[in-house]
Amino acid sequence: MSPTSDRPIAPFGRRAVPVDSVRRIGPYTLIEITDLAAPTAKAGQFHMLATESNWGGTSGGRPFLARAISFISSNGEGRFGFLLHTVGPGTERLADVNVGDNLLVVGPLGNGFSDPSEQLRPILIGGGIGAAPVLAMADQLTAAGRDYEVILGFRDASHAELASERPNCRVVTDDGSTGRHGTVLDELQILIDSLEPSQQVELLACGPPGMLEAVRTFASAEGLEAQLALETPMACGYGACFGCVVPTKSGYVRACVDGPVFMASQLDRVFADGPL
Amino acid sequence: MSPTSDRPIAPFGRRAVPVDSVRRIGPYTLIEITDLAAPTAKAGQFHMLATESNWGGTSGGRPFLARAISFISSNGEGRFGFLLHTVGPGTERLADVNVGDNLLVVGPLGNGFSDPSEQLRPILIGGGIGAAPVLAMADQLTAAGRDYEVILGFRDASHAELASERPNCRVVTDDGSTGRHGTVLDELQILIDSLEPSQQVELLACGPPGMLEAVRTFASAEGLEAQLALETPMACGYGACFGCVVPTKSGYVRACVDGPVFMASQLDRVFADGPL
Amino acid sequence: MTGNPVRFCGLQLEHRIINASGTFDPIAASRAFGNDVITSLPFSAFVSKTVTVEPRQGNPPPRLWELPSGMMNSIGLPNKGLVRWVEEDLPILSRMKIPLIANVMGFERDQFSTLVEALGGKAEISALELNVSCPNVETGTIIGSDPFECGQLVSAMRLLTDSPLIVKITPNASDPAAVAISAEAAGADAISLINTVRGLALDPVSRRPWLGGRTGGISGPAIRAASLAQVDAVCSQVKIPVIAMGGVSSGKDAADLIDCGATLVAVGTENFRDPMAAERIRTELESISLVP
Amino acid sequence: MTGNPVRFCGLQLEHRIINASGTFDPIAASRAFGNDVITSLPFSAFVSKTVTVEPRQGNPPPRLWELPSGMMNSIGLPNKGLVRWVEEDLPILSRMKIPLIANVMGFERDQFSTLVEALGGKAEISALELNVSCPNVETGTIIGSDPFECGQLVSAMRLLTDSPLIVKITPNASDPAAVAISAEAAGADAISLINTVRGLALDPVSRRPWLGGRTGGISGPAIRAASLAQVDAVCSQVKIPVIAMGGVSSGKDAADLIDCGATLVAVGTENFRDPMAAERIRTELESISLVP
Ligand SMILES: Cc1cc2nc3c(=O)[nH]c(=O)nc-3n(C[C@H](O)[C@H](O)[C@H](O)COP(=O)(O)OP(=O)(O)OC[C@H]3O[C@@H](n4cnc5c(N)ncnc54)[C@H](O)[C@@H]3O)c2cc1C
Ligand SMILES: Cc1cc2nc3c(=O)[nH]c(=O)nc-3n(C[C@H](O)[C@H](O)[C@H](O)COP(=O)(O)OP(=O)(O)OC[C@H]3O[C@@H](n4cnc5c(N)ncnc54)[C@H](O)[C@@H]3O)c2cc1C
Ligand SMILES: Cc1cc2nc3c(=O)[nH]c(=O)nc-3n(C[C@H](O)[C@H](O)[C@H](O)COP(=O)(O)O)c2cc1C
Ligand SMILES: Cc1cc2nc3c(=O)[nH]c(=O)nc-3n(C[C@H](O)[C@H](O)[C@H](O)COP(=O)(O)O)c2cc1C
Ligand code: FES
Ligand code: FES
Repeated sequence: MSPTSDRPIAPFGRRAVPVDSVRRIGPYTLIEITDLAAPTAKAGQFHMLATESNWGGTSGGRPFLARAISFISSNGEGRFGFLLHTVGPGTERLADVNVGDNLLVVGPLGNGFSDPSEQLRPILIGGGIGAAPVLAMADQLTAAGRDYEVILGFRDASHAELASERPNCRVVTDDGSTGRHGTVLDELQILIDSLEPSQQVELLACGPPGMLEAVRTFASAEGLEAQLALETPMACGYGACFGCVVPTKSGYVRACVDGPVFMASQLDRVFADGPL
Repeated sequence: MSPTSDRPIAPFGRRAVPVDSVRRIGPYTLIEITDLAAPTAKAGQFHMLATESNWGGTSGGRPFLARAISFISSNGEGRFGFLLHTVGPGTERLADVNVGDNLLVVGPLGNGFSDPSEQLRPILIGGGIGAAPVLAMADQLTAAGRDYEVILGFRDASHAELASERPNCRVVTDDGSTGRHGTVLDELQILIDSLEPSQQVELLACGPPGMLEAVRTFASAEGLEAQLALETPMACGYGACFGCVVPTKSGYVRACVDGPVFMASQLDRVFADGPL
Repeated sequence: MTGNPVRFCGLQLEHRIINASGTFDPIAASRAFGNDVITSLPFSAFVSKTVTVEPRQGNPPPRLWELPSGMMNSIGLPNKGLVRWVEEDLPILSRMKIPLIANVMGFERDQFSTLVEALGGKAEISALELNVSCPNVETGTIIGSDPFECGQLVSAMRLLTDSPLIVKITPNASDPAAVAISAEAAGADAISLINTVRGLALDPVSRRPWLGGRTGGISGPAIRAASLAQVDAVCSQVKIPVIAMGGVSSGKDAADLIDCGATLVAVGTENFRDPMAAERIRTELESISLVP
Repeated sequence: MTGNPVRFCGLQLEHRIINASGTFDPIAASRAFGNDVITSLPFSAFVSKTVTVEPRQGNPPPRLWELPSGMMNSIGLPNKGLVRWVEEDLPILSRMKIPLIANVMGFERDQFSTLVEALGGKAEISALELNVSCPNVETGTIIGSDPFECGQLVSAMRLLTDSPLIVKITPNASDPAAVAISAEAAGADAISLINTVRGLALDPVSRRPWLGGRTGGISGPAIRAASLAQVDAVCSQVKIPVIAMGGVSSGKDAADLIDCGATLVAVGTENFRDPMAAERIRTELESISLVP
């Protein structure tokens, strides 16, 4: 089921790891840790994160469970960067840490992106906070000496500040306040049209369900390979609870152990959380 | 039932009040707020305090309820000092505030100490954290131009640092590391022996149940007036829950509205919380 | 829309938020916050603490235990007893500007009858709430968890009064909706739920039960989701109005209960954390658009 | 003392901490944490997720909802079904160094029989846990909340196997102790409790039930005090050993349950927050001196 089976093995159990740095990037917060117990992780993998103190008190007893967060950067020696988009009590508390505070960490978990085959030119597509694993993948491809394209879509210029951290990203915004005015799909079409017809591509995408569904439909219509990193609420992150399932062509599968990266061809449609 | 009925009226409801200062005194923490909505309060009254943020997250969902805390100082213009002895998640969180953090405050509540009659010389007795309302009462008596004695008992010299904040306290410690080696009762006996026989006294005490019970027994044996400020866990602080009752000669009464200060003569014994 | 008056058992109430029995004492509150409290309660109706025929001291302390996101109490229904409550408290409570609902409990059928007959006719009292969390002294069954027992009791009380009868059922039942259905069939005018959930805590030091009453009742946010499920189940099975409660601490919580079919929402434990919580909850509720 | 081996249903277990059914999957965990996990679980026995006769997909997502100090799930018992579980999972699980308890559930008596007959005899399986939280398809009663129904089922299963039979009862019952007594009388070897508490949550946006299965089961610290009360009630009424669970997240929580009479303590939701939670809980438990 998983695109790759050579996944890194996480230490069994949860560990306390201090926060090294905290930085705001537009509306996002980037926090970094050095987790010497961690193996070298693959882009698209994630960690289950909680804070050691004051987890649960901000908003009436929540957050209670740890939160799944992909890393945006890793140096292979235990340094991980996590980019946070605050949408509720868990991400708010995580974004509120100070240098020296301990995070409680389980991971890296999940399958991560597969290495795109040498014949295909990888096009990385990130929407909003979905840029995090995509940028981690960009670094991984750079390190592997691969060429690739990155398309990042944001709501507005403030969110798009993230893109200015990295060279050569094609940026689009919903409101046109920076980059091209439009969607990542518009940009993808422009990019593909600009490539030589013989150039085959593979899409690697992470973002909101609507965007991923558009990428899936596009890939399916064009007959392209596409890896989609899904986001769905998780309780455990390691296959224990069966809470994170997503519908696939072969039934409900756990996004935490069989994903979060799925081949677009495995899915009939991208599941959006919330009541059906 | 209450020693006094001219109690200050608290604003109806809970309000957010910023912390002005935080200072450690030995193992205790002194926090100060300026609460312009508060009426002039009487020593021995208390507030229900919680923090606006991170109330509930430190230790598995607790603290949930606000905590009853007597003031150690008040300037009559809304400035209140609270002395904290950390014994669990509530007092830990309160002692962990920073200047500028908001407290959620209800109060002042309860009856407070009655003014000792002019004929009697007040002897104030505080044990451990029980020193807080006793020192507030000392200030109140000073302001009223009254003479009085203060006996403070502590575990050791570190706790007794509190006494050095105030002049003319008679200090005893359990381990003799500072002040006289012994109990507040020993000191009380010495003090009374040193007074002219004609000098009648009134005791005003706050401290652990064992100490208060000793004061009660002493007062009863010697035929002395004694006001005892009891501590018992409270859920609401304003008579709503009936959770804070203490056994008195006239049955169970609510410590928050009929106390926390009781005449020793109202009690058969001082109730110590915990399973009977 | 929720700020608009709402009809409940023939009463016109200003809004949907009332108090839960035993979680607000206007007389004590007026000692702490001044006499104006009596006429400025944040509730649209006031439910008294449970009144019994005989005076009760209540359970020995300790009576409180804090829980993750909640609390447990073993208060044990202390009250002055019917006679003194009518003489001493009722005149003060009748100064309130909102309808008074008297919550009563008997330890046997006859006691319920005494209470209903004595209070049902009073002009100061707009409705009676029967607290049926007590065991039937003959059968040992908790009346509120057994549909048959509960129906029997309500039928008998229905004959004694024309006052609206609200039956407050317990969550410690296999099928609360069955109890509600039975109460409705027997002539109840409304159902109120949930009462506290049975719990236990041990003293960390002595390792024996902490509460003087041994077990206690859990309240607060910890029981909110359980309450919502029971309210939903009851509302889908009965036509009479429902007063819903259990862990309400925000307008969102109140809206959830109303969307599941409740007519009124009662605030309990949250009053302890903020005496004016009900006002905040009502304001928050008004900003939420409910399912039409 | 608690670190010492403990006897349970004829098994010699290394310590008192096991997992709660459906809250740990050693096969999935070995994909995340490596194959050593299978042989180094922090439990003294392993309870499988519920196995049913037919394969089940489980409930549609969303399946999770976070609560104050807890969570709610509507997983819906997804599993491979009896045949594939025996073929595919059992060989892997039998590599564990600890006894395996198979948790099973049927939607009718015959299905329970099929499961018990198929698994009861297996050498790899040390005991069977009957999950009786399902409704009797004929009567509609939830078997686990009705003493009579539960007794009937256990009597029937008792005839089919010599394997220890553990009956896992539901907290959503008026009188869990009565159900436990009935299970004991019918020949159960142990009782396990509590399963999750029924709850409901609405989507803040659509205002409709959030969970794909509509209602869910509450677990975690929010149900701890309710669990302790039920475990206490059951332990005081039955002689057979009890596996206690519900919100255990510390050694203190485990000690409370043991002091109320439990033989084993199962860790559920806390596994999600820390895959090695059981090890910490066991260590903390060992430092607490239990009531002798
Ligand atoms: C593999 C993976 C990788 C991820 N990577 C990142 C990342 O790199 N950076 C990042 O910022 N985020 C990431 N996420 C998303 C992140 O995990 C969620 O945003 C986070 O869990 C939200 O928690 P919260 O407490 O902040 O918000 P919540 O309050 O949990 O709200 C989030 C959504 O959950 C729903 N919700 C509301 N209340 C509840 C409730 N009581 N219980 C359950 N659901 C509720 C609502 O739909 C709400 O919009 C990732 C998720 C996955 C699965
Ligand atoms: C009128 C009054 C005035 C007071 N003034 C002061 C003051 O000026 N300064 C000050 O520091 N303190 C004061 N106190 C005491 C203070 O209110 C308590 O120490 C505080 O409530 C303890 O809360 P906690 O969370 O820190 O500790 P908790 O964890 O609540 O522990 C305190 C004790 O409660 C018991 N306990 C443990 N767990 C629980 C639980 N889950 N639920 C219930 N009880 C539990 C135990 O016996 C424990 O020793 C006063 C109390 C009263 C009534
Ligand atoms: C301290 C306390 C005392 C209570 N006393 C009564 C009572 O006298 N009669 C009654 O019917 N319910 C009583 N209850 C139950 C509440 O009315 C309510 O049903 C329950 O607390 C759930 O609501 P909550 O979670 O908002 O508190 C009491 C609850 C508490 C916490
Ligand atoms: C996600 C999840 C899945 C569960 N699956 C099962 C199951 O398959 N069979 C079962 O008998 N109990 C199941 N349970 C109930 C647990 O075994 C346990 O009884 C309950 O969660 C209470 O313990 P806790 O509070 O420690 O989680 C499940 C609980 C959770 C949270
Ligand atoms: S998050 Fe628990 S199984 Fe995936
Ligand atoms: S603390 Fe609630 S009545 Fe005293």
